[in-house]
Amino acid sequence: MLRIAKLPIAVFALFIIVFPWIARQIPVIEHYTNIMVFVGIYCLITIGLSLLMGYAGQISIGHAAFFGIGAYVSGILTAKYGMNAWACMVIGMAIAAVVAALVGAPSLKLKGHYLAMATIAFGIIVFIIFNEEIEWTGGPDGMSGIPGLSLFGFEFNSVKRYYYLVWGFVLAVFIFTVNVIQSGTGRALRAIHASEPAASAMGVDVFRFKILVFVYSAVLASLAGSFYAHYLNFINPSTFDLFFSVKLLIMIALGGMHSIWGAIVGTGLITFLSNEWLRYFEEFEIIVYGAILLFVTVLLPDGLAGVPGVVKGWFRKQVSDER
Amino acid sequence: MTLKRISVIITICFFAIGLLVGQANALEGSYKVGAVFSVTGRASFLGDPEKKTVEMLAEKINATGGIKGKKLELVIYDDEGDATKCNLAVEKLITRDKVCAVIGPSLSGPSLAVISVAEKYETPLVSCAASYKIVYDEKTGKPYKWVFKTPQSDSMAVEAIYTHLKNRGINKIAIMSVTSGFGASGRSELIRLAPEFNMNIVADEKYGPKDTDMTAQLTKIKGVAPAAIVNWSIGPTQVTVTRNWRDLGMAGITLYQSHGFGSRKNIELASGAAEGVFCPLGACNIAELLPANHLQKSVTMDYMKNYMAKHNEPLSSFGGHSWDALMLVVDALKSVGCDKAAIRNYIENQKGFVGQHGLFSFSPDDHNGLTKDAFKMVIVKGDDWALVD
Amino acid sequence: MEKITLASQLLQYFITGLTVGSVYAMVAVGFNIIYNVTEIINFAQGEFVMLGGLIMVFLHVAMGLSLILAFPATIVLVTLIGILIDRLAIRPIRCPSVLTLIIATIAVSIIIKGTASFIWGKNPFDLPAFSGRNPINILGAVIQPQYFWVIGFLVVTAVALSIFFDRTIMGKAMSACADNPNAASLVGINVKQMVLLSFALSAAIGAVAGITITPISLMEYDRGAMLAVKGFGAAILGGLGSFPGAILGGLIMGSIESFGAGLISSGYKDAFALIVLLVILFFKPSGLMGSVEISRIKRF
Amino acid sequence: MSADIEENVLELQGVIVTFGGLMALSDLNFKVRRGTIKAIIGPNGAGKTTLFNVITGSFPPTEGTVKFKGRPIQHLKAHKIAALGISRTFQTVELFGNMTVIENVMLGCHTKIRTSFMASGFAVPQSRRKEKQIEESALKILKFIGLADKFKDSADSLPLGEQKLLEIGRALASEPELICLDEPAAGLNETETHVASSLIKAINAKGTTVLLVEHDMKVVMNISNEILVLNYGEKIAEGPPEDVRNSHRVIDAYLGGVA
Repeated sequence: MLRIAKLPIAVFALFIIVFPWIARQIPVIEHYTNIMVFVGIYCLITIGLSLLMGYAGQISIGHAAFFGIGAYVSGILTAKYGMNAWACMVIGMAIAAVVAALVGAPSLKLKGHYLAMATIAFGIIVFIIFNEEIEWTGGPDGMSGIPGLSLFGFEFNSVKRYYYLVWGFVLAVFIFTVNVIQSGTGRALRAIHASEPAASAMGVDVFRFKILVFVYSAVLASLAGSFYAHYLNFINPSTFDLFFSVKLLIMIALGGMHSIWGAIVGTGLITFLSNEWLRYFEEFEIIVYGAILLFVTVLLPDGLAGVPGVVKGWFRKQVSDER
Repeated sequence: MTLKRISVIITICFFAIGLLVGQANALEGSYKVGAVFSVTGRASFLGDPEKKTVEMLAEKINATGGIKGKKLELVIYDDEGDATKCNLAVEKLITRDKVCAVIGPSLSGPSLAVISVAEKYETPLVSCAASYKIVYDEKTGKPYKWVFKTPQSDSMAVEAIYTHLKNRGINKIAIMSVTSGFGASGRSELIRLAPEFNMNIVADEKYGPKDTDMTAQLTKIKGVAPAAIVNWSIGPTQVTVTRNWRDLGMAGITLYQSHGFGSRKNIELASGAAEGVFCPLGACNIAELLPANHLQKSVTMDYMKNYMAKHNEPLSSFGGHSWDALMLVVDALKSVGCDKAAIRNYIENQKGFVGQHGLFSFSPDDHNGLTKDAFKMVIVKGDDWALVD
Repeated sequence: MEKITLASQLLQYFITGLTVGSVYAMVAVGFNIIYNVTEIINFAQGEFVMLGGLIMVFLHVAMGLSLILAFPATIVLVTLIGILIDRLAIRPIRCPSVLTLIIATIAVSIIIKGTASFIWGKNPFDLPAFSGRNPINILGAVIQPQYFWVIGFLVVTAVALSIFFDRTIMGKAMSACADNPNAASLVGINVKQMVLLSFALSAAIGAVAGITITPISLMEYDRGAMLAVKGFGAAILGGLGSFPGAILGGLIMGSIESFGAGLISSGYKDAFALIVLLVILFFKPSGLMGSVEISRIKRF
Repeated sequence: MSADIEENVLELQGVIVTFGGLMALSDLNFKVRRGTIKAIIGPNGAGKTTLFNVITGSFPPTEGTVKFKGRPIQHLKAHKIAALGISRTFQTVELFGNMTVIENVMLGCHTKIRTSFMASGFAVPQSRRKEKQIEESALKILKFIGLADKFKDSADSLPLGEQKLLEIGRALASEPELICLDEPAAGLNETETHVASSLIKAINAKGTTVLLVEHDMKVVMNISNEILVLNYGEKIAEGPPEDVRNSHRVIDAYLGGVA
């Protein structure tokens, strides 16, 4: 059975809770908490995408657009109209859901590379709109002056506070998604991935489920976008370009398509690699980044989530060798 | 199986190495200055010369005794033109590397994204990006307390061009811009200042930063027959525009380029097509043309010679911005040492500082310190610039 | 200065569209060659174009090789890189899923881009036009001679490919692989060799596109990605796997961009091309000339 | 008329399917009586699988009507038809290889018990109860098809014979009134074939109508009440096994195909 055990989730939650404390003890990694905020924000997107791509088997290279929709809705409504940030977050998610349903309905009938191209096209179109509608979005220069988040007078104005806010949401979304995966819905999604004709012959409304999960992942991306905007107090279109969508794809593939854990590990690894660990290669950073990516795809086709399986494999092999 | 095993071990090692490498190795008795440039990525044409310039400067300063006997230690990060990365880098410079001040970032977007960081940690930041928004808080109508910038605002370049147009009696113009921050910012200033100079913009065309051909946009402009075209872009597109403009036989419509055109490399790449193109440039691009008694003559000549000797490539205007930013900070360090508040106050009260792009005079209401005199109009003649008066 | 007539303007847009579209078409053809044999979309396809341009600049401008020599030499070098990619990145992947292969090609494109920026730096480079830069005036539209070279090479490529696939044993073997790799290997065709050949061929075509476009638009290390996206769009628009479709798709994309920029809004010109692409996909999910049957056989 | 509906679970009237000018089924008429096992036989390419695809809604017929319990269903999507009570297996096994044996059967229950996306995400008690219920009924079915001890295995890891059984089990999970089995014995050895045919009989004994495509004549003759013979998309014979066995046209079609 595909049961995600409670223990790993508890360990994971504990790790998240103590991480800022550990980081503070070691000066070299003190700023890691800040990076972890972004890891959390990206995790919100990749968890949803993992459900869409890993479980339902529908590729999307356009989720940067939903990330951007959340960010811009929050940014515009709070900075220009002074609306309540949490309300804007919900409005952003609603808009993302509507857009996802409108775009998903015709797109998700496409398959494979055609679906990939359709989502790429959608992502680029939204990116162009962010660039061109200068009156609303500030154009390529971006928009600043987006206020931070606060709740009942409690301001999320330090890295640590925002960290706990974001990761609290990540944990909630994670558990929600795991529950979905373990329910009939998750089974239906995996069935669609394995064989669409068989799934529909078993009574699964393939089209409805595809749209449902597409909308869900879009809503999560929008939520992440709102968090991003309120954290950085600034957004510009280049954050939401095609390359970010590709990066999301890489995060999931690197972590392992078929596991939500994979999405989290992959997101963490890529975020730390590209923002921190590869800095020491300077000019060669991009080459090393590409090499690691190639290395992992060549040697670990199942991604990092496949590592425990590989490790188990050694032990089994060793045991059988000893016999 | 063994290959897989190795790969797993290496992956785990990456996490481990990540934790261990890059110990903060603060040199005793040195001044740390942080820098964030777009060394790679979409704005590498900015970050690359900027980084080369400050490295060259630091080398020279340290070779000639440092700052009051202390070494200048530069910590340079690459933001790849990305706001997120830039935010992380600046936060890291301040909290982990504990720098006295930060120079950069190269682009306006990332600069706007780190204002809040500089303000939060009360650390002086001297941006190398042009947008006036960097030093203008819309809420208060005053500059942000801790943020400065060295490049001329786009409005100054626009004013220089419009003044020149006006003097030539031209008021029917077309504008073209690249859809990046640089182009969009220039475009909005061109539109904003047009009424003030009685300019009538009859066409407003755009193109992407990776576009291969702008014939369509220029053909459209040809159709409305303006007296001049003002093009606002950086990178290869401005060369393509120049060539297409020449090919389409539009030499009768004068082409004005932005200050982004400020590298002789562009004249060379245009292979003859740039003849007669006007553009406003800062002093450092035209060092040889300056009269001997010009205040900036020696600093600009110096910089140009050293840079070209070391890197064997023509100077661009962008390296000059990081020159100005670093030397402003160094000047402050010389006087007040590594005291963030004192550095800020020192720069804010700096008057008549001789930089690459002009004479900087800051004030509590002006954190840029330049006026439109910082730009000189030049025209392309042969394979070089010539001053226009 | 006289005003340009609307007719001349339209002609100008059309010719510009054809030229830009020819480059997209060549990239799209490159996508198709590899896709047909392997089901992979090779996202490093745009990098071949970039490499073609920059290596040509190196051989022709820096080394002083004549055009006649530098042209084939560049193609050979880029082809070798294409072969290397197959040997070092694609073949070692065991039991590959399509997505794994796509990620691998993205990784390759990142490595190539990084290496190119290391070798050539970040500045753009120019290449002298093949037959000078004196524009030709046709009915009020002005055309660079280089445009004819670009369009001409697309025609040459198309003709050469159709001869290759229809008339030569090697080409027929490759088409067989495309139709059914299992059956092909049963009748003694070395599928691995065919995969290698497909990478070599599409690298060569990418190089041709790069060499011919550089005199018009310059070339720098990070131009590849955008060309890859546009070329992929063209391939999808025409129908994956179809060569006439790829050429048609490329020319349509180029023309829409050009006319869109000239007649409607230059800021949204890329969006127009993509919207047309989406609308066509929604009504014809396998592209203009793609075959439904083939897209069913393919895994992805 | 109402007796007719009671009597006939499935009725096809003038069904025509063409693929780009190629006639796959031409003017097909037949009925399936409630509680029977009806077999469809015919040489390769006779249109048997096409017929199944039309009945179960994979694609609509070019012309004609398909009635299930008197209600036209030819315009319905596959999942709607499944929900009405028609279930199927596939000629080439289409199990969900990425899921376990029991999960495959549990998915089959999809039409019976559903939980909403939100309810399952928040793991409300009701959705957990439903999940438990589904698991229990899936286990019951696994016991019935004799795979209960392998419930945790990956569906991919089963031998072909058991995969075929599992596919039948999955089709049963929706408690269909009509189950369409596409070559349940293809590729099976003698013992496995025997297991499969007894299973089909047992299913039928529980009151489920069975529509069967099969090449193995022994199985067909053994278990079916009625046989329909197709050749090039046309019905060439229909009736009880012994009648069909002696039909000249059938012998011609088969032998002619061989000769």
